[in-house]
Amino acid sequence: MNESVEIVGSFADEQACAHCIEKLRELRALAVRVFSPIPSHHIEHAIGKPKSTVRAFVLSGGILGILTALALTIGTSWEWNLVVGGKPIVSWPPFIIIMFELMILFGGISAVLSFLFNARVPAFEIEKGYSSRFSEDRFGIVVRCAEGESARVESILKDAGAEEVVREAA
Amino acid sequence: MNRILLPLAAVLLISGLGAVAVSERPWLPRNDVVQPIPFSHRIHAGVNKIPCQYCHEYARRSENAGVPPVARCVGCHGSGITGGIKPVTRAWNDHQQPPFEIRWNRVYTLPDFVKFTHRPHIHAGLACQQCHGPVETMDRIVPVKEINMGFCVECHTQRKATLDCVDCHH
Amino acid sequence: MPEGLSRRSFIKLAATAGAAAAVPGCEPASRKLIPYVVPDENVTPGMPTFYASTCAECSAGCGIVATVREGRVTKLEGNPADPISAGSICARGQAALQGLYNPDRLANPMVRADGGSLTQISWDQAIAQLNDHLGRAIKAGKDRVAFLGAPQGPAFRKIVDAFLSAHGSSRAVFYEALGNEPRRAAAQAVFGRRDLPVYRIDQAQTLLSFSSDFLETGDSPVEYARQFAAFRAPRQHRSGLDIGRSFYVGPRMSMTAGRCDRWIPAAPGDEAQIAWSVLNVLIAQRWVSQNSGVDLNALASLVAAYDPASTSKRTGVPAEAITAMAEAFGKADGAVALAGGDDDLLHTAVCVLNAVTGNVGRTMLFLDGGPSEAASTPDEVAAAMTAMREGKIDVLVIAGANPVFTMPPALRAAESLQKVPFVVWCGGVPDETAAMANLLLPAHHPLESWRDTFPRAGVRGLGQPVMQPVFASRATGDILLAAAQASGASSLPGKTTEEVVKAQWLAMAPQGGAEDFWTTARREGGSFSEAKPAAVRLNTGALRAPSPSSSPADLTFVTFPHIFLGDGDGADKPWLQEIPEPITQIVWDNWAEIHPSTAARLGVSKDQLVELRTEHGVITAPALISPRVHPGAIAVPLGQGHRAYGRYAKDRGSNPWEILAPGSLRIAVKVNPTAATRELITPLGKSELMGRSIVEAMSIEELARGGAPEEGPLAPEPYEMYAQYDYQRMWGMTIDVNACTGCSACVAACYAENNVPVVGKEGVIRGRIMSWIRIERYYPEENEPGPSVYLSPMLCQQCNHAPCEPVCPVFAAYHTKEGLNGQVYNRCVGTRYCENNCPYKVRRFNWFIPEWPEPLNLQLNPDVTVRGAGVMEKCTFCIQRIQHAEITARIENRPLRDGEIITACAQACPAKAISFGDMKDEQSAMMRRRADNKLRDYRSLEELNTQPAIVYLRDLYREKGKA
Amino acid sequence: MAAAVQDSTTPTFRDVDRGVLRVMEMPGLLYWIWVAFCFSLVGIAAALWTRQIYSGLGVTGLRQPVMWATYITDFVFWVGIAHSGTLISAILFLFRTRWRTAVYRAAETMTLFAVATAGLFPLVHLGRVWNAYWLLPYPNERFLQPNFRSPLVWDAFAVSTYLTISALFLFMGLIPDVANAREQATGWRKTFYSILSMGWQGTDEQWRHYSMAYLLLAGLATPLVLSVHSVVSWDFAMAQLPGWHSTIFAPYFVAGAIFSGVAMVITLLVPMRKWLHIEDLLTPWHFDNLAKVVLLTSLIVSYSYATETFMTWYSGDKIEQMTFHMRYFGPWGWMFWVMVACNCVIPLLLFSPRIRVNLTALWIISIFVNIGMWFERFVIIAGSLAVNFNPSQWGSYTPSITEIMITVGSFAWFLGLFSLFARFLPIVSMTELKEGIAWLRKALRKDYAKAA
Repeated sequence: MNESVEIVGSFADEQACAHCIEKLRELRALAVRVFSPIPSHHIEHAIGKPKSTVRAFVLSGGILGILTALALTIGTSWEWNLVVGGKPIVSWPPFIIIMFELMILFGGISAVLSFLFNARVPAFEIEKGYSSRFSEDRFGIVVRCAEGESARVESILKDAGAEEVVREAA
Repeated sequence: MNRILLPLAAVLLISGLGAVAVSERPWLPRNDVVQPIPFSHRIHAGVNKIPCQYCHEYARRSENAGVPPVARCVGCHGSGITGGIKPVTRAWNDHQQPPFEIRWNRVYTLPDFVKFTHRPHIHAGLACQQCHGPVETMDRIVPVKEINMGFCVECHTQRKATLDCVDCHH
Repeated sequence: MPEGLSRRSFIKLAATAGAAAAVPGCEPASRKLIPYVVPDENVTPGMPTFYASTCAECSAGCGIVATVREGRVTKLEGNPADPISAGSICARGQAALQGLYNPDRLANPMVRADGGSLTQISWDQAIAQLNDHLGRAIKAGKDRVAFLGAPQGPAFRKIVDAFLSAHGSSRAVFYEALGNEPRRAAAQAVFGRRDLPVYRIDQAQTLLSFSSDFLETGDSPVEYARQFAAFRAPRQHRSGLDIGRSFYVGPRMSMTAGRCDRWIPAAPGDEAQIAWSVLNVLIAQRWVSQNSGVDLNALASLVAAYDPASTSKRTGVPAEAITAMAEAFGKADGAVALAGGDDDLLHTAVCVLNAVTGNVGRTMLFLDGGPSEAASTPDEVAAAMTAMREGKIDVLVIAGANPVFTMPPALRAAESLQKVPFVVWCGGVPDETAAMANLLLPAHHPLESWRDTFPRAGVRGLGQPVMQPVFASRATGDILLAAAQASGASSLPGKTTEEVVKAQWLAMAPQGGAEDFWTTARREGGSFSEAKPAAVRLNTGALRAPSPSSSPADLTFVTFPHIFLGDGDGADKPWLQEIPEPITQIVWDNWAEIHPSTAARLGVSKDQLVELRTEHGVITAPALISPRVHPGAIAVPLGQGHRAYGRYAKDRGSNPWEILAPGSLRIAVKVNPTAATRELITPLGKSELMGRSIVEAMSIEELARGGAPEEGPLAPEPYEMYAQYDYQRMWGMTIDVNACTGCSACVAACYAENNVPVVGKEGVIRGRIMSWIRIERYYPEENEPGPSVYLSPMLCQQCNHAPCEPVCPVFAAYHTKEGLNGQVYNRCVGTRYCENNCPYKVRRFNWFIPEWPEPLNLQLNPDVTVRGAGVMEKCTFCIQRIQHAEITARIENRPLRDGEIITACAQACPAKAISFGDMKDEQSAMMRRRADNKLRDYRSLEELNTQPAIVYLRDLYREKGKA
Repeated sequence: MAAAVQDSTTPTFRDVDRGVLRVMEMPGLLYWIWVAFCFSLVGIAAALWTRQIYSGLGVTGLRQPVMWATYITDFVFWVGIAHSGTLISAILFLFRTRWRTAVYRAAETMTLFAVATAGLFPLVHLGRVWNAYWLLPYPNERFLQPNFRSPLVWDAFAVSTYLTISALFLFMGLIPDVANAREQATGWRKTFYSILSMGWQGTDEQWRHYSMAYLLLAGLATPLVLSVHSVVSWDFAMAQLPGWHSTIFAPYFVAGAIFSGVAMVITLLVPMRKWLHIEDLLTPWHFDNLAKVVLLTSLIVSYSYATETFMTWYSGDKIEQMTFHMRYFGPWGWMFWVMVACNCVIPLLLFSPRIRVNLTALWIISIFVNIGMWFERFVIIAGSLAVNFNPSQWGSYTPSITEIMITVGSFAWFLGLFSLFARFLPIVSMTELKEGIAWLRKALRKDYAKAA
């Protein structure tokens, strides 16, 4: 077996980067990861991964919020059965407000938590191929390939407009 | 990062809990109360089986159970304060001549906003021990339970007694 | 009070018990328990004990019952056995407690050095000094010792006489600032007897009051308020359903005038002419009693000059009003005319009015066997003052009177006292007179001492101490008796006041039953029996008519006793200072009522200080521009203007006594506006009802017709979204606004019962008055039918659909199982949302930590939480009383009885305008009162559908032109 | 950089970074004096609050019947201010509005600090603040929980949710920017940004979840922002007090909130743009759009005033009519007319496109709007309370020095926090500016670039 290497190509242009990813995909070369300073639909589209599962977390968080609010409002009302203003003990219309607020609160917290969980943040290690410029103004593509294929990948990257191509040990 | 944050959080939590634990909550019963006379409830109520309300005579007809008047002590202990069966006294004969006031220290206190009254509780057939613990086994009175609202409410709920806030808080 | 308990330990005990109540909020209760040495069988710690006694706040002599908790009196209520109070006392009576616990009371004997500074001395030293001076005075000759003080009952009089005779003197001066001399003189002239009549207003159908503020001050406000309520209650008369017809003729619309059907403004001093004019019409129209025995012909010539037309011309009072009064008075089946003030001709006229219509013996009664005259005559007083100035008196003992404050300048009280070498002052809060005394002795408060009262025939009150003294004081009687004994008196009526009082009572006892009689008297608070009216005859020969004269062109200064402060002795009590005067609603100050036209003429604007100058002196007072005073009068209430008398009274307002002539509360005055202003303080916002149904009234004619026609179709009931709760009970009230006089006894009672703090003038200015119940005072808008003034108690309505409850985030406001709007103070976090949402604005917020300067805190009711800062509080229908009664009923294994629980306000109401009971019990007196007055019932702001538990009964007025 | 404006390819990503990161360099003495000034005012306010807690609410001018006044006005004012931030960052995000990119971070920051300021006022106003936690449910031996029927509990939930969500939202938005800043920073700042950026590297996997989470947060924040001010308005609308009890309050208050909030954004951004030299990032194009929002909401607010007046007249309710009569012509009538002038009349100037890009004029107008909106809340809250159902209990109110200083302190607190943020965290979102760099370029080329 050949040694595996990672080849990092950095792009100045978002579009060029996206094209390159598409090309790599056509060639079934594995783009391990893409770095970008901005959220890019082009790149995301080019990578073609499914939509984030954060959605499911937020939905369940929201529902959990509603249920919590229901339990909280009704449950606590039953604890003392205090009559106020001649209204029923379980006067549900105002409880909707609490349900709504907790839905938002739980939904929002689960959005953030599920993002942290899914995106593996906080990340304590620097990903291979990361360069500080990828947080600034450069787009980076990291391709893992066998030692032997590296030349071909490098040329694809260069052809696509990479300013710089670096090879790193995997 | 965790090396900084986690200990910080731990320190905050511990100091918070510590503050609550150390802070004086003056309405709590105290078990460090030393009385001016080493009076033993064990001997009086336990060994000699004197009924509680023989001394705490107001319990059934008043708010307060009442501390027995000195005359009640003298009734058993002989006509002169120091005659008859000589009670163990401390700093008594030396300093003051009767009649004098005995400054008993309160063991159970309730805040002003709790209008507890003994009267209905005695008439409801509650044993004194229900709240005050096995007094007849104690030399020095030590509260067995924190008399807080939860304590009252639990019993009131069980016995279907009043649960109206203003019945006690007015 | 147990014998073995020393005073010191009592105070400690009281402090222990009081400490819990005195410390607001979450502070720990006292940590010490001090048992009795010997238990008192009558006292159960933690439970109230009741003692009957008598009220000494005014001369009416109401019987009271004092509630004593752990040895300290916490509440005073009327003694139901006493025919005068009949179970209720006025605001001043309620506030007697604050005289007892006044923080400024003299705590120890003091002696004044030559330089004027006071030094504390022991009682032994004080007594020695007193005896020394008395001894020297005896040696100096006869009548060198004098006593000056208020009448304090027959037993006390005996003691004073004994004291003086032991020192070879007879100079006893019983001085009353507001005496009854003109009435006595009139009675003497007309009926040949000097005693004061009693009135039965409830037996009358028509009442004429000539400047008599009988509902506020005077003989017996509590009794007359009760009678007046009966008088005003709708009854079947010959002419159909009607209420008593009442007219008030006088220079200002007092509370009494406001409660009469019609206030007829009259210039000060014109009342007598108007009364004579009424008499003129009565005789001319033959609206007189055939068997009154009055020589009508003689009278006719006397009143000839007073035909309504010319009287009207002279006084400006419409002739129609005079005829209307005469017609109502003469045609009534029972009528009464009352007079106030000091015009003996007016008093004479009133006697004649009552006599010619056959009402003497019916509504105006002279009773035989009444008390002898308690007060000295003005001449005697003046003579005594002169004697002082002439240096004829060496030792003067003053007790219960404040001559330096209340004597008009002509009597030169201060100068007279200065001329007396040794002035001994016995009393509570050192006043202006004490400031001139050489020896100041702390005297017992009436609630701490034995005494008796004899207000009228058939009523003898026994006053007993209801608690141990608060300070190191002694009973004045005891001081006098001890001094007499030290001076070697041989025959004293007793060694102590108690002995004298007891001896007095044992002497009244029936044969063989002396001890029983004494015990009963102590339990009942006196001995009460029916007195028969005496037969009296009018002596026309001695009558004198006033000379027909026009109203004076000059302004007349009119002063009158303040409903709460009286002649000034109520000024040291913060409750009385803080409860708004019912009509003006002013607190902590006095004022000068000026008619708008007069004000415009003088160039005086609101709150501007005006200088009132008479030949005797000058005072200033802030102007209250009001159309409710005659344009010819400037009215200033008495009571304020103290230069001493404790922190609550000192340096407030001005003292009208300073510009009066002796024997009259009216005098010609020059008014000069000054450049300064002083804002008059009132908790009142607006006086206009703006058509809102907060207080309602209907005319008696409308009531007689069967009520108001329905105002169009109402939305179909029920106005409910939810099912009603099934409450165990629903406490409710019925308040008869028609009976309410506005006297504010309920307000004072609430202050006492519920530990309501006083906020002071500064607090009221800043809108922080704390009263849970107040008298709503509104004026009807011009040309709008209605009573002269709306006066109605406003307290928490305990709404079934309370707007305050659902907005509380922490359930501090909630509805109890007994239908009350509960307020849990310790749960309150102080969002104040409840008060925002309360349409009645009856909730009160504690802006600061409330303070009760010691020993005022001893008055606090231990059954009621003292609220701390940041807590909302309000009326809960005296939940502590409800709770107490419910527990008792449960222990006794019986249902609650109707009437067993009575709130402090309902208890205090002299007119019994407030009834309290269970709305679920249709048979309760409260619900029956509602049912019986269906046509009059209304709920305050009913359209909000808050469903108040308080149902008011409309005030009744007479339609214009029918009064 | 000014010279580069002509170039169609500038600003570049680099220019954006440089523009923003330069702001985050160590500030000078003047800045620290300003911050110290702000926090010393906060200190005075805190001392006065401490005294108020110690001696009671009597130190305020509050009284019967005006139980709520300055503090609650401040509360509603600050909650209102908060709203525009969320509007710009969340609602306009969902609508993909182009001009939001440069202003949203500042607006969002303002939201967070405004809510944090607003959140203090319910505490400041409480009689017994040490028991404030009773408004939230927590297990306790008394089994006592808050009353969920009370609008104040809704408030507690809504405001704390709002605070949490806007903090999270701001924090989420900051992550890529802080990561960017991390790469440039040195010393303690590097540690600080490293912690804050949580190891963000901008990988495709991170972006995939990030974008979704951010989108959903925006989606949640949108109804939240509408609900929060509705709930705040129900504090009044749920009471039956004339002048408060009105069904139009929720939309009326939300519009007012956005109105005042956007005005506050302008108030903050105009001087900030100048002092921080970010003229190339915040262009008149942005302000033009902000001004249009102010104008729109001003018209809505004016319409609400008219509706309120009409309904009062039309209802025939005498008591309500009296309240409004007093509001217009009573002793506090001048406040109402100040409010009308500031909220309804002066913003009409914004119909002029030239005034919209005249930043000085815009700034002055925005100040007027802030004043007007404060008075609006005061007129509604204290003005209605003073004229309640029971005329005998009518009363006036004058704020005490405590209330005035705490109000001033709240502004200082807000400005101080904002100033700290502006110099230590990216006050303009680099990521989003870069994302929409084409629009920024266009904006800089536009005519009104000259107007600046």
